[in-house]
Formats: sequence, C-alpha cells, structure tokens
Amino acid sequence: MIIHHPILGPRDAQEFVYLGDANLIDRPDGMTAGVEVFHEYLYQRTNPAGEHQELWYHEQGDRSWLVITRNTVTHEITKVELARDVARSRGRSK
Amino acid sequence: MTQSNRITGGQIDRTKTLRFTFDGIPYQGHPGDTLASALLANGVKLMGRSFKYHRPRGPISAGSEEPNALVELRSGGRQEPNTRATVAELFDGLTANSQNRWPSLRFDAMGINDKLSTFFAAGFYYKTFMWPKSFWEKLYEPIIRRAAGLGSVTREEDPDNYDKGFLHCDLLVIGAGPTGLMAALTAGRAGKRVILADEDFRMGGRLNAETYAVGDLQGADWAAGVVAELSSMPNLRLMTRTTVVGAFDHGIYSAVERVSDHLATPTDGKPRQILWRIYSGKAILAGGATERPVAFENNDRPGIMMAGALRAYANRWGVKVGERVAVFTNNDDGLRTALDLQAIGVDVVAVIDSREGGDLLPGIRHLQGAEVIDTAGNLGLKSISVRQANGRSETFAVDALGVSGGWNPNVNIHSHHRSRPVYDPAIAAFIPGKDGPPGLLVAGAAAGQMSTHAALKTGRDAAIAACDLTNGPDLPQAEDAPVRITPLWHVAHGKGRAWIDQQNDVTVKDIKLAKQENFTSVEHLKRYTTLGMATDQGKTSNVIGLAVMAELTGRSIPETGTTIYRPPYTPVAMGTLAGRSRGREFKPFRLTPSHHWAKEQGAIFVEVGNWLRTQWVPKAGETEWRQSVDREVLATRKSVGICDVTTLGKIDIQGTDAGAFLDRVYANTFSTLAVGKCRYGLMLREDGIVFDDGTTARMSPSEYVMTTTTANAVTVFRHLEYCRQVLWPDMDVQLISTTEAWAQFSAAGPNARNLLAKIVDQDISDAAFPYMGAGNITVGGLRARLFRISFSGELAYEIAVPTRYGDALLREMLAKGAEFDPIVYGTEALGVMRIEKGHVAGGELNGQSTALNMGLGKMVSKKKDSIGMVLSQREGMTAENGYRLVGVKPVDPQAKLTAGSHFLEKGAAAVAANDGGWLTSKVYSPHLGCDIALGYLKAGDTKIGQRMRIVNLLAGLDTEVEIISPHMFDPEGERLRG
Amino acid sequence: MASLMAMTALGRREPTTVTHGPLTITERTDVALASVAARKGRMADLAQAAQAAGTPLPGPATHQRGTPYSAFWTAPEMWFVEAPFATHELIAEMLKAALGDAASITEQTDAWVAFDLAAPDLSPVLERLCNVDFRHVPDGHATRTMMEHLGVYLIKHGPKEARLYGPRSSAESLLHALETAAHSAL
Amino acid sequence: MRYSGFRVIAEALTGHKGWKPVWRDPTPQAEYDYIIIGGGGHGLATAYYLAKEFGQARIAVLEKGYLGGGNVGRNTTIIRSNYLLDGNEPFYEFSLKLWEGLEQDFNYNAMVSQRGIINLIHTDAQRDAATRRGNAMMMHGADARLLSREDVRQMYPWLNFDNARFPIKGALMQPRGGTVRHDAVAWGYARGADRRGVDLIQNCEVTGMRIENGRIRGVETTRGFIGAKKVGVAVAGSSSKVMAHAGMRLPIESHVLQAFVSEGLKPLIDGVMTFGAGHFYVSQSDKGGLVFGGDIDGYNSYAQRGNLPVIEDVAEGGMALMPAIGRVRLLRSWGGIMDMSMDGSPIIDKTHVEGLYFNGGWCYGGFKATPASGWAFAHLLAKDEPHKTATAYRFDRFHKGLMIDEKGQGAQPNLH
Repeated sequence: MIIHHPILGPRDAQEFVYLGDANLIDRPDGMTAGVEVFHEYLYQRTNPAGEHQELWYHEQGDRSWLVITRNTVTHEITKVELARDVARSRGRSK
Repeated sequence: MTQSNRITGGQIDRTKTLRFTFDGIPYQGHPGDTLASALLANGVKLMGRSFKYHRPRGPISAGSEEPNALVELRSGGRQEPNTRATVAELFDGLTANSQNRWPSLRFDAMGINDKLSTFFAAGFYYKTFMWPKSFWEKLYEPIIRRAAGLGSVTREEDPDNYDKGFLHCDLLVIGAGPTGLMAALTAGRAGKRVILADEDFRMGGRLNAETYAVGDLQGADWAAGVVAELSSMPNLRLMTRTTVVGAFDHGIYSAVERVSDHLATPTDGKPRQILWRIYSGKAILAGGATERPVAFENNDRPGIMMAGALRAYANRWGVKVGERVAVFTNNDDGLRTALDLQAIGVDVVAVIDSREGGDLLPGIRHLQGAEVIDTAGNLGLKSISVRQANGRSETFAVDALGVSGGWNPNVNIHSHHRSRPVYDPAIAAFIPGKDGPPGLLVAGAAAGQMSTHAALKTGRDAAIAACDLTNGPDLPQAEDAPVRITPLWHVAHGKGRAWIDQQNDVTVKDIKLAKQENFTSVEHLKRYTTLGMATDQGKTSNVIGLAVMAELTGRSIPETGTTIYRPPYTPVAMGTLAGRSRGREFKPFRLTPSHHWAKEQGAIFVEVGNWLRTQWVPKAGETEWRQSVDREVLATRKSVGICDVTTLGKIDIQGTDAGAFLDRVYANTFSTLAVGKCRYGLMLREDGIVFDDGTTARMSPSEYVMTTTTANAVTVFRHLEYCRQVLWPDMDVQLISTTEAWAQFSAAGPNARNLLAKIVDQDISDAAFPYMGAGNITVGGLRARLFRISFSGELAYEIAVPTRYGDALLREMLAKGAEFDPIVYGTEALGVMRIEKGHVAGGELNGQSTALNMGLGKMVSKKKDSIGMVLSQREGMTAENGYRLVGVKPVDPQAKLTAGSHFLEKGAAAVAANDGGWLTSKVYSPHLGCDIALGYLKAGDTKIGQRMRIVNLLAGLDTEVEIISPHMFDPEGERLRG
Repeated sequence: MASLMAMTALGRREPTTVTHGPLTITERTDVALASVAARKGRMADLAQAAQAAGTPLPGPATHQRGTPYSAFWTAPEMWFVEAPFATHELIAEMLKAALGDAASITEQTDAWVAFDLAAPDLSPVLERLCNVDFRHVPDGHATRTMMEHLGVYLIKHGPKEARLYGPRSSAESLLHALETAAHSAL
Repeated sequence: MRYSGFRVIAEALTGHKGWKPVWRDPTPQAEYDYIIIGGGGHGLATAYYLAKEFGQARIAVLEKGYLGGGNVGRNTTIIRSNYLLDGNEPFYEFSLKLWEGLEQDFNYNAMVSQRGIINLIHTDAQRDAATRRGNAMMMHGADARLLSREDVRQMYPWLNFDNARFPIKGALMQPRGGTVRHDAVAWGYARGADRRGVDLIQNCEVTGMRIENGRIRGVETTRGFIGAKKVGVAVAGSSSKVMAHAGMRLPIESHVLQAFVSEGLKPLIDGVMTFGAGHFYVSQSDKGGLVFGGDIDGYNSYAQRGNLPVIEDVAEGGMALMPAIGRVRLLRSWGGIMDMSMDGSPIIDKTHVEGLYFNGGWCYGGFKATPASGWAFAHLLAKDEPHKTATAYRFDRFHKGLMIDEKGQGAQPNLH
C-alpha cells in the first residue's frame, strides 16, 4: 500500500507500524474514569467493513503518528492527517 | 540425433548449435529455441506423465500456460522441479529429466493407475480408507504420499544468488505483443517514464508466431523495429524475461526478472533472478490471450496440442510437430493453422470444423459440422476418429493434431483484487470485469480485442487514456478479422474419458460426478475435482470445466459463474521472493562496542534480538561453560567485573513537561526525582500488564535519560511517541534514541569504585556520588556519563562514553584497574547475579504479568493518572491467590532445577488442577552452592519457607524445593550501598 | 582531546574505503552530528537563533549545506545538524550554547555510521536497496528509508554522490548489503 | 448412503451411477428451533452436533455463499493442541480428541493425519517457554516432547544447521499434531448434518435480526424472514458485521492472513514445522504441495487478499530455515479474514439478547478448533450453559481482567 504522508507525500506502507482504531485517541482520564469506561475504550471495536479511521506510525520515516481514513474492503485511502492535529481537534492537550 | 523435424524459417540462430540432454539422451538445438521446441525439432513429443493416471504427455502449448511438459531442469543444488519445457530457454549443456515416472518415461509402472482409473473417480478418497481407523496413517496415506507430487526437490542449498529491487514509473505496460508495444510507443514518445515488461525472451508476443503483416512488414519485423525505437528512449525501460506476477494495492506490482536462467550458471555470482517491486502511476495489462482445448475422448495424447501452438512452433521455431497433421477447431483462428502449415509444406490431412456452413478452405479437406470423437496412439498420436456431419465416422492416420476451442483473454492480473471476469458471448470467453485494480487498464486480446488492428488501436488508446494524452502514433495497417466462433466445449460421445485439466487428470466424467453429487458451485467443482489446481492454475482448463458444468446443469455460463485467479500469474521461486535475506544475512547483525575485544578473547556470543552479546568469556583451561560463568560471578562479587550493557535502550527525553510526561508513562513518579539522581521505573501497558522496566535519570530540570530493556527498546520508543503525539499533543516533550550513541559498561563489585576512580576525572566517593547518583563526567577529558545503579546487587556503576571510544574504555579499565583483577562477564553471569537478587527480567517480563505478580504492586501510584493504572485494578488481576514472584532452591543442593518446570504441592498428582505455577528463570548460584530459580507461584507470598515440588514432565524430573524470598543474596542491600 | 583511542564503526582505527567497479564507498568518521528539536511553541525563537548561529533548518525531506553547519530534516520541527568532527566534537554543547532553550539538542555523532557513496550513476545500486526513486528526487533530497531491514537516512547530493547514515551497531551488515547490491547491479 | 471401500468399488464397476447428492438444496422453512448463521466449518459442526449429540430438531444453517466457503476453505489445515494457558488447553485437547475419531463419526475421510508438529527453538528463553508450555500440555493430558538440536537434525538433516543467523537449538514437539484435508471437514459435517435433517441453505445472507423485548425472534435474509427460537452466529471474519445487526460492538478486529502453496513435489516434509526466529510455518499436503504461511498483514481488512511485504517476509523465513527450497516455486496465494480478538483467544458465549449466541474471535486458531467449537457451541445453544472445556471464552473476561493471552501481547489484535 501507499500512504500519502501529509508532509512527505507518497510513502510505502512498509515504513509504517499499524496500531488500530483511531478512537484510541480518546483516552479517558484515569483520575475520573473507572474500569467500565476504560474497558469500553481499550477493548470494544466497531471494526467496520468500509471506511475506517486508524492510527499508523511512520517508524522508518519521520516518526509521525498519522490518522488514516482507509476503506477496509478496497484498501482505498481517502484521507491522511497528522494524529497530533486530530487529537487536538478532539480536545486533547496536556 | 539430427533435428529431423526442423524446417526452414523461424527466429532461431542456425549459425550456432547448442547441445543438451533429455533423460540422458543427447540432442541439439539452436539459440532462440525453448527446450520444448528443440525436443520437438528432434522428433521428441513425449515429455511427461500426468499427475494421477500417469498418462504419457507432450506439450499442448508454446507458452507459460503449459500443463504437461514439466521437467526437472539442471541437477545437484540447482535441480529445478516442474519446469515448463515450453518456456525453458535452451542453453549449451542444458540437462533435463522427465519426472513423476518410474522406472522410465516410456515405461512407467504407475501407468497402472490409468487402467484402474474407474476406481479413481473424483473425490473417491473421501469415501474410503477409513477402516480400520489406524490404517489411514500407517498404510493408505504413506502410499498416497509416496505416489503424490510431481518433480523432486534437492536437499542441497541453492548455490545461486537472488536479488530484489524497486522501480518507479508513470506507466507499466504488462506484455510486449502488438498491444503493449503500441502502448509503450505512445507513452514513450510522449516522454513518460515507461516500463515495458514481457515474460518472453523476445518481445513481439504473438507477432513472432504469426505470418501476417503489420504495415508493410512481417509482424515480427515490425515488432523488432518498435523495440529498437523504444530501446533508444532514455525514459523507457524494456524488460524481457520479466513476468509481472502480482497486482497489489495502490499501483504496486511484483515482477520476476530471470537474469541468468538462460545460462548454464550465472556469470560471476550475479543473481539468478530478481524480484522487482514496481511502483506505477498507471498500468496497462496487455497480456494477450491463451488458446483453450476442446474435451473429446483421449484428447491428451502426445502430438495433440493447441492449434496456435502448432502454428507457433512452425512459424517461430521452424519446427513441424508432425508429418501428417489435422486441425480440429470451432473458430476461424484454427483455420489459420491449417493454412500456415500447408504453406510451409506440411501435409494437412484434414480440418475438422465443428461449425456448419461458411467458406471452405481451398486445397484442404475441410470437414464442416464434424467432430473428433477419439484418438489412438499410446506414447504418441497415431490416428484420430472423426464423426462427420452426416454421422459417418472416419479415421485419419495423423501424428499431430491442432485443437482450437477459442481463445481466453489473460485476465489473471486484473482479477488479483478479486474482480470477477464477465462472460462475453461474442468471443465465447471471459473478459475483465469491474472493480479491477485501480489504475490498471486492459487492452488488446486481454480485453477481448482479438484482431491485430484492435490490439494496436486499444493499446495506443489505453496509453493515451492512462497518460492523459491527446493523441498518439498513427496505426499501421493490420488484419482486423472478426472472431467467428461457435462454442464447443466437449464432444458428447461414448464412454471414454475426455480430459479437461490434463495435469490433474480431471475429465468430463469427473465433472458429471461432481454435478451428480451436488458439488455444482464453481468453488465446490474446483475443490472437489481439483480442476484448475495444477501448476498451470487452470489457464487452459477452468473455462471449459465450468462450461461443461453449465451444460450439465442447464444453466448459462454467467449463471454458473467463475473462479478468480490469485497471485502469482506464474509460479515464483522461493529464493526470488527471499532475495538476499538468507543464511547469515537473514537479519542484520548488531555488534556491541566490546565485540572486537570479546572476539579477541574467544568469547562465546549469544543472539539477543539482532544483537550479538557476550555470553561468557572462557579462560584457558575452562572446558565447561559453567566454569567460566561461576568464575565471572565469583570474581565480580569478590572484586570487580565489567559487563557491556550498551544494548539496553536509551532514550533522551527533554522539554519543560518531561517530568510530568514520565509520570504518565511510568506507574511510579518521576517529576519529583532530583537532578543528578536516577530511579527504577515500571512501565505498564494500558491493560495494566507490565510492559517494560529500567532506570531513568534526571540530568537537568528538563532532561531525563531513560533506559529500557534490550528487547523493548524500539517498542517503548514507539509508545512514548504515541503518548506525546496522540494522547498529550501539547506537552513540551522531545524524544530521541541514543541507544547506539553511547557505549555503556557496568562495573560491579566491591572494587568498582576503586577501579573507576582510576579512570574518571571527578571525585566519585560515596559522598560525592551516592547510591542512585547520575551525572555527566569526563574520562581523561572525554565527555562521559556515570550512573550509580546496580543490577547485580553489588556496589556498581554504569559508565558511558561516545561509542567510538567504547573499545578503548574497556581496555583502559582492564589495564588501569589491573591491580583489582577485573574480569569481563557476559549475559550468563549477569543472569546469575540478577536472579540471586530477585530482579525481574525476560522470563518474568512475559507480557502476561502484573506489578502485583512481580511483588511490585506498591509501585503503581494511584495518586496520579498513568498508562495502565486503572485497568491494573481489575478483579481478575488483583486476586489474593494470584501468582506472586518467589525464589526457589532445591532441598537437596545437588538436585537440578529447570526453568519452565511447574509447582506442585507434595503428594499432588501432576494434573492441571494442581498446577501451582512455573519457574520463570533458573541458574546455578555459586554463592548458595546450588541451582536457584525465580518463579510465579499462586499465592506465593504466603508460601515463603514452605516445601513444594517442581516437576518437569518432559524430562521426568520431580524435585522437592523450598520456597524462599526472591531476594536470595544480600537481601538488605548493604553491598550496593557500600 | 581524549586519551582514549577511537575505533570506527567498522572496528578499525582508520575509516574504510571500498570500491566496486565504478562505485566507491567511504566510511566517514569526521562528521559530528546532533539532533535539534524545537521546544513546544518555540519554533520562531529557534529559527531566529539558528539563523544567527548559521545553522540551516531546511524544510521536510531536505538537506541544506552550510558552514560550519549543514542540516537535514528528520521529523516535524526536528533536524540532524552536521559539522566537521575535528572542530565540533562537542557539537551538542556548541549548539546548546548557540540555540539556548528554544530547542532540545542531543548528541548523535556515534549513534550512526556514515557512508559516502560515489559513482557515475548511483541509481542502479540504490534501486536494489531501497524504494527511494533516486533518479527522480532532486539534489539535496534527504529521507529516511529501509535497506535490508535497516533504517537509514539517505541524502542525495547529486546523481553521482550520496550520504548514508545507518545504525552504527550494524555498520558491517550495512556495508555488506551495499557491496552485495553493487556486485549484483554493476 | 454410507461410504465405504466396498461401496467405492461397487460404484466403480457400475459406472458410478449410484452416488447421491452429498446434501439437499432445501427451501427455507418459516421457522426453526435453531438457526446457525454461517456455513463454514464451525457453523456446520455446530449444526451437526446439535442434531447428533444434543438430539435437537428443526435446525437450519444459513450461508451467504457456498458451504465451506469461509476460512475452513482457506487455511493451512493444521491441527494441534499445544497451548499454554488453562483457558485454552483443555478446549484444544478436546478438539484434537474429536479430530481423532471424526472420520468414523461422520463417515467421511477428511484425511486426519497426525504426523506431528514441531515448534523450533532458537534461544534459551524459547526453550524455557517451551518447557513451561510442554508441561502445561502434559498436565492437561496432551502429549509433548522436547527435542534436542540433534533430534531435529535427524528428522530434517537438510534444514539450515550450519549457516544460520539464528541456529536451531531444539524443538517442542506434539506427535499427535498434524493436518486435515480442510474442505473435506466442511463437506463431512455438511453431509452428516444434512443426513440428520438439518437444512443447509446456501446463497442466503443475513441482512438483519428481528429482536423484540430483548429476545431474538428470527433473522431477515436475502431469501426473506426466517423465524427462530435461538440463533447462533458462527461467522468468524465477519463477526462484527453480523453482530452489528444486534447493535453489538465486539472485542474483535478483522485482519487478513495470507497463506501459500507451492507446486506439487515429491515428499520433502513429513509433519508440520514452525520457524522460531521468523514468520514461517510449513507442512506438505498429500498432493505434494508445500502449504505454508506466516504473519497477518497487520491492518484491518475484509479484502480476502494481502500485500507483497508479508509474502516476502514468509519467503525469507522459509529460505533461512530451508535453503534447499530456493528453486521450489510458490504456486498460489490467498487471503482469509481472521477475527482477531483482544487477547488472541476466542469467544463462545451468550449475548445481552436472549436467544442470541456468539461464536468467534478465533484468530488463527479456528481450523484446529472446528470440532470442539461446534460441540461447545451446540452445548451452549442446547443447554444454555458453557461446555466444560469452554468456560473461559466469555465476553466479560476483558472487563474482569481474565484475559487468555498466550502471546502476552495485550489488547492489540494484530500482535496475536
């Protein structure tokens, strides 16, 4: 597969390491959330057959974590963003 | 032997003669020959035996779709089973042998299967061999396994090299027939970066096998002219002997270039083959079409082949396959063969045309509405029986028969993304369907455009479309004959067998049986009869197979459906797919700064991931490894030992939020750590299981140096990047690995400080550099780092210098500290000392254990949020009777322990219900004078002092042990604070 | 300055040079290297300080030559800075002094082995080793890529010359890979 | 009709006229007591045992494509019970025992062949782990042997012993491990179920579930609504898709696992072998092809096809271990969609919907588990309580912290 890195352009997916569903961005706060919430966060997956937002790490590249929108049936990639930007847009900071 | 069947013409170099042998018999051929064309030129038609019935077989094709003429090429470590004689390029000294026969090709004892064929109907083996139960594995299966298989594999290492590479282009053109040449010419002249790949050693495709003209040239000459122009273009890369075998995501294709297969041996160690990964903007599949047979009784005899192949052998290779030839066709293309052969003086006895009406061929006996119903000739075709339109049957004595059932577009690559081909009644064949690989266009015969004109036109137009051009070259004049075909899949006649898949011996009868047993879906048909599962992957058999099923079930061909082709297009050698990553080069080596010193000392090395670490350093007279390891341990605890710990991961963590960041990623707290101090840190996964551990030092208010285990250096770094980019994107934290920037050595033992004092420029007295101190120092003016940490339980330091000075630092320590008799210890002694101290490592950090299991539960701070803190509190992970780390020693000091042994109470049976846990690591402790071990024991913290058993059923060991504290040596830790 | 004698990544006293037909591979031990990463929100300050210090901070996938400092981009707001080892063995300290607290700076000199590659055309060798479109990318292109399972930085100074930074501990494996590919391709 | 050697001979002599269809093509009834969604190995086995062992009637299997078209038709055919953890080992050992009597039980030769499986060992740490595993297996009544380097060398002298990057130091062997003709398993169960009155309905895709007051009433399909008292879902690979009809999210991701077969070869490898220093495992089929595979591609996918890097990775492992196969040709590759679970172990459990039961999360373990999975799922469906060997396969184990993580990789499906 080819991933169009937002900074570096097309790169072979072989350079990346896959993590999984981009919802992993929304980590609950451990001081307020309990096992219930963390269980839902860490273990439950929508696992769609179709468009899927997922986290990839450019390990053999610039070490950026990316959020990639990819179709799990056709493997077509329609969007690639820096995970840091997505995380901020979802309200994550420090 | 003379080339009795060689005639004039063709694209072979008669000025040179090549010698080769087949089954030990010497023959001659010419450059330009394939093994098959050369054997046919020598009058040899019998080249192989079929898989199940061991029927005598000759080639039915002149290409890579060949199911029959498979040979063992070359010998020794280069023996190459199942090689298609039809594509094996002839070279001087070639040796080939027939396969899957005993004792010889002409007299094959296994031919008995053919006589018993009625017992070997499709799937018979699913219905028998079940009684008595034990006989399957003891009797039936061994016989079947011995009989199965085609060619045999050498046991020697393949002596040849393989290589890989990456290519980039705007346009990849797959196939260099008229379509591909025209496409390449169009894009090439427009200045695009083009790769033109063809599996053949001569470009031109079908034009090399035909007699008709393109423009005012012979087709083959026109092709040669285009190839010449393309070769002169810098933006063109022409790749002959290169088969594009797979279409992958986003325009990536794999191709195999056969660099040296046309040579006796590769020149000067050059690769035999190269696997190319081609990154294409767009691609055009111009793979042409493959002729398919018609099923009729005994249609598999040597001498019966595709009409197009008969023509190709004559036109391209100057070979007449037979003296008296007939052609059996259901379409106009078959007639071409008759005319071409007649033109070069071959005796064309008859053309059996299954169609009614139409023009009769001049000067040839052209029987219309006729069918071949049977043939004779055991090792080679002798005659055919023909049923004429009027029902009368007639026998013709022929030694070759050309069969044409129509042409199947080569849609294979297009279906590699699981796109299903669709049936086109106009040409009675499947053409590419929708949802093929994005960016892949199909043109020419591969798209069902069968005439030369259509090939040239669609090739050009595809290139124009692929490269967004406005126009292309003018098209030369070329034949534009329409496809005239009346489908005929099999000849309904008699009780004999009519072959569909010749290699796997799948006949019309088998399809009938599959239908009778309701294996009617094409997938069931394929799997039950093995149709299309042979080395040709059904290139000549799939379509007629499913067409026959359609006839039997009364469904249309589209209703019946079709299977899809999977990569690779043609089989690929494992060596090619592996490339250079073989033997010692399977993975790169990582060498420590002390590697060269250790090698001088004759040290024993051990693989730790890709690292080679010193396992122990034998001294003269030491015959058994334990002697060396015990000595290293004792010497260290007595005076001082040095160990290369460079392999531990080192991560430089800087930024104003570095401390707060570490509080999140470690279970314990680091923001409160004083500058110039280090602390042991425990890192959890989000699921609360221990991920990694190590000591981390604070070098300045905003700079920490983290150490990780050797095994997790990479994954921990990845995890930290994840935390700082994804979880807390606004923290001011920067990371970089410095694992290899520093050569780091541990100096441990009562004299560690005394030795280092002779090396470093600063005061490192206990007062100046206390336990768990850390700081930047200098060694003879050279920048260095010192950490007062201990894995061995001794007074110990880790000293680091820039890697290039590591070797010198080690030698300096040994020289300047000579008075303390320092020794260098390896990973074994390291293991002994850490286990004596009860420090967890590999065996305990198994990805299944919690801090609580390790006796480190208190380290998980609940006062702050950290990765894994919440889920580590789940009930199943905090149970009272859960596993706890314990120390173990045998009651009898002579008794041996084995890591991996399990705990049992005294008297308890060795069954899972009584399983108390297991030993994670075991060593011999020279101090305690016996084996000792660490282990995870259920409720182990309550069992200290008790006696239990540890059993190793694999070795029949059952040993009484005492459960002790994991801190087996200097539990109060006085030594390391000394 | 140090009393200790240095050893090259290939385990020798002197840097190694090997030639394969038209290709020359030269081990470079005379390059000092440090990573420079902007502190959060301090990019502007860093850019200013860098300019004053004569440290180029080129854009993504780019190498920029300078004196004494050259640099190439390695990650967002992060660079590797090169300088002559003889004069800049303490490159990290020197850069810290020059760039202040606008950046996190880390010594990298000995984390890497540096090879200079020279040949009339390097593409035939490099296309056997990595998926960088060497023919196509502009001079000054600097990228991380993989060669034989090893993560490396490849800097194209021109069609005839390139610099390779590979993990120091695998220097021998990397050199072996380069020689094998050269033998196979040339 | 009963299959036997005698029958084969009799039919051969009379032109094979007597062979009957292996299964009917029934039209769906309005309602069933049990509907099994999924006509793959596990679904067919479930229906077979429901009918045969638990005396249940009015059973239908709904298959969206053709019978046996799931992963039972696209795997590397290995059977073994060399598991480490208490939650797994009894179940897989139960499965292996069922394999051992399967052919006589359903009167179909699936070529169950226990030629042994060896997991090669390349480090001391691997030997320690193998010792722990082997003992766990034996304590559960399974068979295991620890082989030395020389033992392995005697079995396969042509493996890479002398020029290896990661030398072979031994192996953990399970002599009772082996291979089975995978398609025949599906056909044997299908035929056995059909003969016991189970309706096997092909080309019938479930498009929805009718759930009223928390209870399942039946399923909407491409062939209309079909009522059911109980519905069991056994569609590994598509589990998330199907269970979404019941509004459920699962601790599962779908990943593609590629597998490969070489051209037919004369006998080279007798049993099954796994490489311990790379991603490669191999056996040789009765037809002569080397059947081999490696790791999953590693990204969520429903595409049933993989990419090149994994093919190369597997070939590198193969050549590192077996330098003699350089000229052996890879003939065909294919991809199966795996239910990769959060701890690498399966789920056989009730759901929050009364009457709706789930079987999935098999990762690569699915084929070898087929008989026990069918039996345990039938047990759960018929008795509403888990089979004794499958008590750990619950949804709530993640909530309770009772993961069954053989590899110790944690909540990342693509690492299991």
